[in-house]
Amino acid sequence: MTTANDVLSALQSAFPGAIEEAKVDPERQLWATIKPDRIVDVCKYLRDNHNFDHYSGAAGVDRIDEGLFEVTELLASHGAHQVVALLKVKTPRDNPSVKSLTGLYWNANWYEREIWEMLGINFEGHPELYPLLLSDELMGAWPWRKDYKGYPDYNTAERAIEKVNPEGYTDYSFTPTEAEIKAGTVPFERPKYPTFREREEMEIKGESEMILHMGPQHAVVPGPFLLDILVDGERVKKAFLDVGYIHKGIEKIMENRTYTQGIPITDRLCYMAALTNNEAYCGAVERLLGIEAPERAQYIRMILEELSRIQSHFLGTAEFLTLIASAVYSPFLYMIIDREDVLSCIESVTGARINHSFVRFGGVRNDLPEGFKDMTLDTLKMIRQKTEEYKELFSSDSIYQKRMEGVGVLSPSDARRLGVSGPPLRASDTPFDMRREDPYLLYKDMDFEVITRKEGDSKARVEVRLDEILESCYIIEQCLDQIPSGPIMAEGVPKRIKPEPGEAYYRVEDHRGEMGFFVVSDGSEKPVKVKARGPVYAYFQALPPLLEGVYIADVVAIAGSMDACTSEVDR
Amino acid sequence: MVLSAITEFAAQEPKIYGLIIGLVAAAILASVINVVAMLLVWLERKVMGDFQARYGPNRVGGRWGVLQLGADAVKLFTKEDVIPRGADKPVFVWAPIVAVATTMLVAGALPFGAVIIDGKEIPLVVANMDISAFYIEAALSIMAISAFMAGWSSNNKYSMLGAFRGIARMIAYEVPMGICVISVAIMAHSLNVVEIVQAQSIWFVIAQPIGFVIFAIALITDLGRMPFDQTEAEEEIIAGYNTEYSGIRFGLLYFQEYIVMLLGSILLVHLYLGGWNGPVIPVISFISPMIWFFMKLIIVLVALIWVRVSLPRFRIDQVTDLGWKILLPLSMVNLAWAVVVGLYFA
Amino acid sequence: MGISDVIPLPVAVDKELEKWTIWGRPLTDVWFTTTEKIHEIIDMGPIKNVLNWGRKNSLWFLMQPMGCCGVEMLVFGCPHYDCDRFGIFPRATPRQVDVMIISGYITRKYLPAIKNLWEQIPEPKWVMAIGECAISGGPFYDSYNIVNDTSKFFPIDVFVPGCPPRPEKFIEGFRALQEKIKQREDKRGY
Amino acid sequence: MVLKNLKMTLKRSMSGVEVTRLYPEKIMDLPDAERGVHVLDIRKCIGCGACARICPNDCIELVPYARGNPLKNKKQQYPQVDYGRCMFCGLCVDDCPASCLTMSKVFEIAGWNRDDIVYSPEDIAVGMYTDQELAELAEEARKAEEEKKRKAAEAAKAKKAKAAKAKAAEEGEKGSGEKSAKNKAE
Repeated sequence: MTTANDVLSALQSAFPGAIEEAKVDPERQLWATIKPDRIVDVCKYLRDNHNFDHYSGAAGVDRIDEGLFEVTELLASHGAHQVVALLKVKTPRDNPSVKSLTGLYWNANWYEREIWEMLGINFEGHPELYPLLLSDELMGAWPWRKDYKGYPDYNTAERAIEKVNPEGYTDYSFTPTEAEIKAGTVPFERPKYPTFREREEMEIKGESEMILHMGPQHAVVPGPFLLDILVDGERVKKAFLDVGYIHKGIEKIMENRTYTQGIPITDRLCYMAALTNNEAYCGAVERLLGIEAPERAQYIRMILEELSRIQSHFLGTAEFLTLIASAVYSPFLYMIIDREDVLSCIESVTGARINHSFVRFGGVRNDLPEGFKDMTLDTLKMIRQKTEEYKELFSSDSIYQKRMEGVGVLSPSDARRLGVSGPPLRASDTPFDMRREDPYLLYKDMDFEVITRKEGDSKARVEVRLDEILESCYIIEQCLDQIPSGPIMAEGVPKRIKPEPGEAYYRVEDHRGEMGFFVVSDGSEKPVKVKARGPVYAYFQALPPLLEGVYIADVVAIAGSMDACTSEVDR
Repeated sequence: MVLSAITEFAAQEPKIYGLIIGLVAAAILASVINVVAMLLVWLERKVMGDFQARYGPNRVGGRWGVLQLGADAVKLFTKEDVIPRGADKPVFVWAPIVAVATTMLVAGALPFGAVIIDGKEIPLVVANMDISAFYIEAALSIMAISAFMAGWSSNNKYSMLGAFRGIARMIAYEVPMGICVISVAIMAHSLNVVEIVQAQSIWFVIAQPIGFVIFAIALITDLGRMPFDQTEAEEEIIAGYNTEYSGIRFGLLYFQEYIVMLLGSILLVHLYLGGWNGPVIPVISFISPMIWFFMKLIIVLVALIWVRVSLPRFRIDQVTDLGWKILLPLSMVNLAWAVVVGLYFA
Repeated sequence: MGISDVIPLPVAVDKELEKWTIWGRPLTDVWFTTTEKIHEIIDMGPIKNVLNWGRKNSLWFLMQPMGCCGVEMLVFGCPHYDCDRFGIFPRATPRQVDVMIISGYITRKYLPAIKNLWEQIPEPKWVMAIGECAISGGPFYDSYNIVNDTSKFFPIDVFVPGCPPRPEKFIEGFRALQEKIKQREDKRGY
Repeated sequence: MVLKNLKMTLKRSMSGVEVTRLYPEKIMDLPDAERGVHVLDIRKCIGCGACARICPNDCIELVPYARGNPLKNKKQQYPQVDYGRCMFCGLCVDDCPASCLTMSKVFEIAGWNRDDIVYSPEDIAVGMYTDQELAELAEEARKAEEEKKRKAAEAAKAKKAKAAKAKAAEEGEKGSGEKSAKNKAE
């Protein structure tokens, strides 16, 4: 079994002098600072020789005191070993530039584009460096830099200028004021994202082709995003994706809140997975603080996270059903009915339906109420029965099979290359589950199965979700049996959280895939940087290649079977 | 006094008298059909609620929410009338009118049950034609043209896709549907709907089960209801051909859908379920055919709603596949069966 | 410009008609009239109450989920809360709706799009702000990309707090809007 | 085939169970942990402002409130919650040192205007003082004040007396004082 120490020694022998400093902390995480000119070589070596085939993201940190930017690349493996390599590259603050990894990893594209538009770090060799999340007018303002002065900007509404465009609609623009231009908080260059017209002129070749703009408001979407599909009749030839319509800047906001105040913000990252987001963030901060939650708290967390997984999978499947059927389609509504029961179980503990803010550093907010066990066991019994029914429905109905089988097929190699994780990856025959891979909480003691399917199509993805509901039921039953009594908060957790300077990365299995939080502390009350590595970001990036050559009706089926959540993509 | 004047007039000028009576009947028919369609929307929302473990409208107009559709109508008919920039204005304006007019044409030839006076059955039909079955079938396909007008003139890509889908589907399904009507006509030895009903001593659903299934599927397709609502698939192409329609024009299209649903179900009842045939109920023998007719009609309508809430949608290519590759050959088989049974063994 | 301007009536008839009134206004105002005058008359009389009754009982809203509140919006339409009871109904196209629910964060990038949606809705129309983000920016009030005060851009009739509001609150908000329409207190004055 | 679907809906329809929660008439049973509108125990509140400090949304503001406890500091302020910003996370409740701020099961707070959803201490307070109590307390406060004043006056008197004594003593030590002055001059 490869350990972090093995990787480190291999790296040191292969690249003498390229590694400036390195440490292994905790066992499975390798932190290393690489010389900027060698980063591509190091990553190539790791990918080819040590199975680091999973690029799980990049984080840019603004070290304003040292006059540096750090870019941390997160590399991991799809099950060959459990080591996470966090490779740091430093670059000066004036004229920052880092070598791009897009040549090695296909999915590095979006991560690097995001860092570029937010921090202004240039990525050498990146194929298409234009804005991803921000609107054109904010480009060049580099809002994530610590010296971004437009922040906080309370007056955005007052500054908007209305103008009627030639097509008769009202356009809004936020023109910078004189003071802002002087203060240097406004754009100095504006690389443009192609407009509708430009894209149409560029892409449309034949008489029978047109571009269909699905979004930002469209019934298919779980939140606003723009999917431009170039269609020839009913066939999709090419798809373009534009996100960022609900970019809220969560990572920047969390830098301006204390650690505790950050917990409710993580809920809003992806509202369907509020508890796992809490877990990932609190886990990372707990690592920084060096504390661990007591056993009972860990069991409570596990129970609630699995319950939350059940409701999320129900909603994901239900949304998929509306997309291939319609909003009056009954089994969709039956799933929502079942989900309400799970929600009331969760609500009886956390007191909220969706955004729970329940997990705390070193414990949980409150204990399980009386009668929770019986209520949950009853609900689980019902859920099992219903899930079996739905599974039978999916396997026996011929319209479903026509709509789902062979639609949006992701081969295992493609799925890994595109950086997909969670149910879509497991549906492509890759047993990759953080609960097994990198056990957090007490999952190592639990008996459960990692569900996989061979086909990799929409049907497989839906089946994986339904099977995972059954597995989750099993896990919850075990937890309810084994849960000990005891305290729910660790002792010695300070009221004002001030972790030691350092960095931590903690990843959990979200309902939709791998969710990781990368937290950097400088010893003060507020984090220097919080980076959320979300699973849906990866799905979205993989969407355009999946959509080529399918029918318009399949576009919604594929997008739906991915169970996307725009809020998390845009953050 | 007045009555005698009228009879005199009728005897003197039978043609003009017939015209006036026809116009009056048409006016009554149009208003009755509109009211019934509104009731049908209400029925659908209530029945749908029942299938989905909820109540449906229950606030407006008492416990049963019967005035819900009144409110909807008041709102729709007083909303702003938007004609989008770049729309083909005359076509855009005429599309809903054509849609409603064609449905009225269909309604004119359909018998709405019958009454028994002096032991004689009198069908309630505005225009009793020799080829009414064929006429209805033809008028139903004109409706696809109105949908196409609506989609094409809207200057919207979604509308246009919906319109194209509508035409593709119409072509694929009119043929098997027409063949089914012919099979029925062969068995009944007539193309007149009234005579077809009267010929059903055995219901044609028993005599031609395959034909019934094909006709039912084709009918659902023609009505554009689940699982064949590709023309206005909300999740794919927003609202299909009526994406750009608002206010009163949308109201017309909306109610027209339900009028067609009503007429289609009536046609199904007449062609396959024996129309108003049924044992005469002694005490109320006057309207006993009507009772049978409405019972059958309501069963068909509820079944249509039931199918709507329980089936997912086909893709458009799968729909046309089904039409051309399965239904068309099967309808041929059905035709052969009808010819053999109807012409040689009858 | 009414008919009376085009075809002059005999003076005698005119004089006779001037004596007639309807709802306290001379009949000539109503009889030979312009669109504006019709609207004035409708506003005065009980017809307006009938129209408002229809409008308030048939509020179709735009299916436009934007965030956490979007999920609750979905649940609001589902059997447990069943918006159909009140004649409330989701539609996918802005042309056929009466109410726009702002159910989440409005960013600089999304504002033009959502404003276009609002302009596409035919009159009479109302807008509801549901959730903290739509009212004040909520947890993201100090973000660089969020429009804080939505009411600067939309004539918001009902504010429904909650993060996200429970589906009950959606019903509550709609009932508040219905009450507002009934009392003719809404911002755009229908 | 598609019959499975049809069977499923038919079964549900035949069972005749409606799950709809009839909201405006009946409110569902909410758990004790429910996080709804705040409740402020006005007798316990010490006006420390911990809730306002911890609030991530900046929605709690401390405002003066006329019907607060007159026994306490007159300038004491009470939390006013702006529900247009509150995200019901419960951090303020966790952080309240006097545990006077809690969250109730009430959730109906929709408003026609933006101002309607800003809840002043009066709107969220429980255990409010009645007018009589308030008058009594005011009386008590006045008495206490008088007591205080009296004490202050006494203290002042005592101080004065002490000062006079000291002066006398000083005068007694005048000689030495002169000496010191001399030293200073040098």
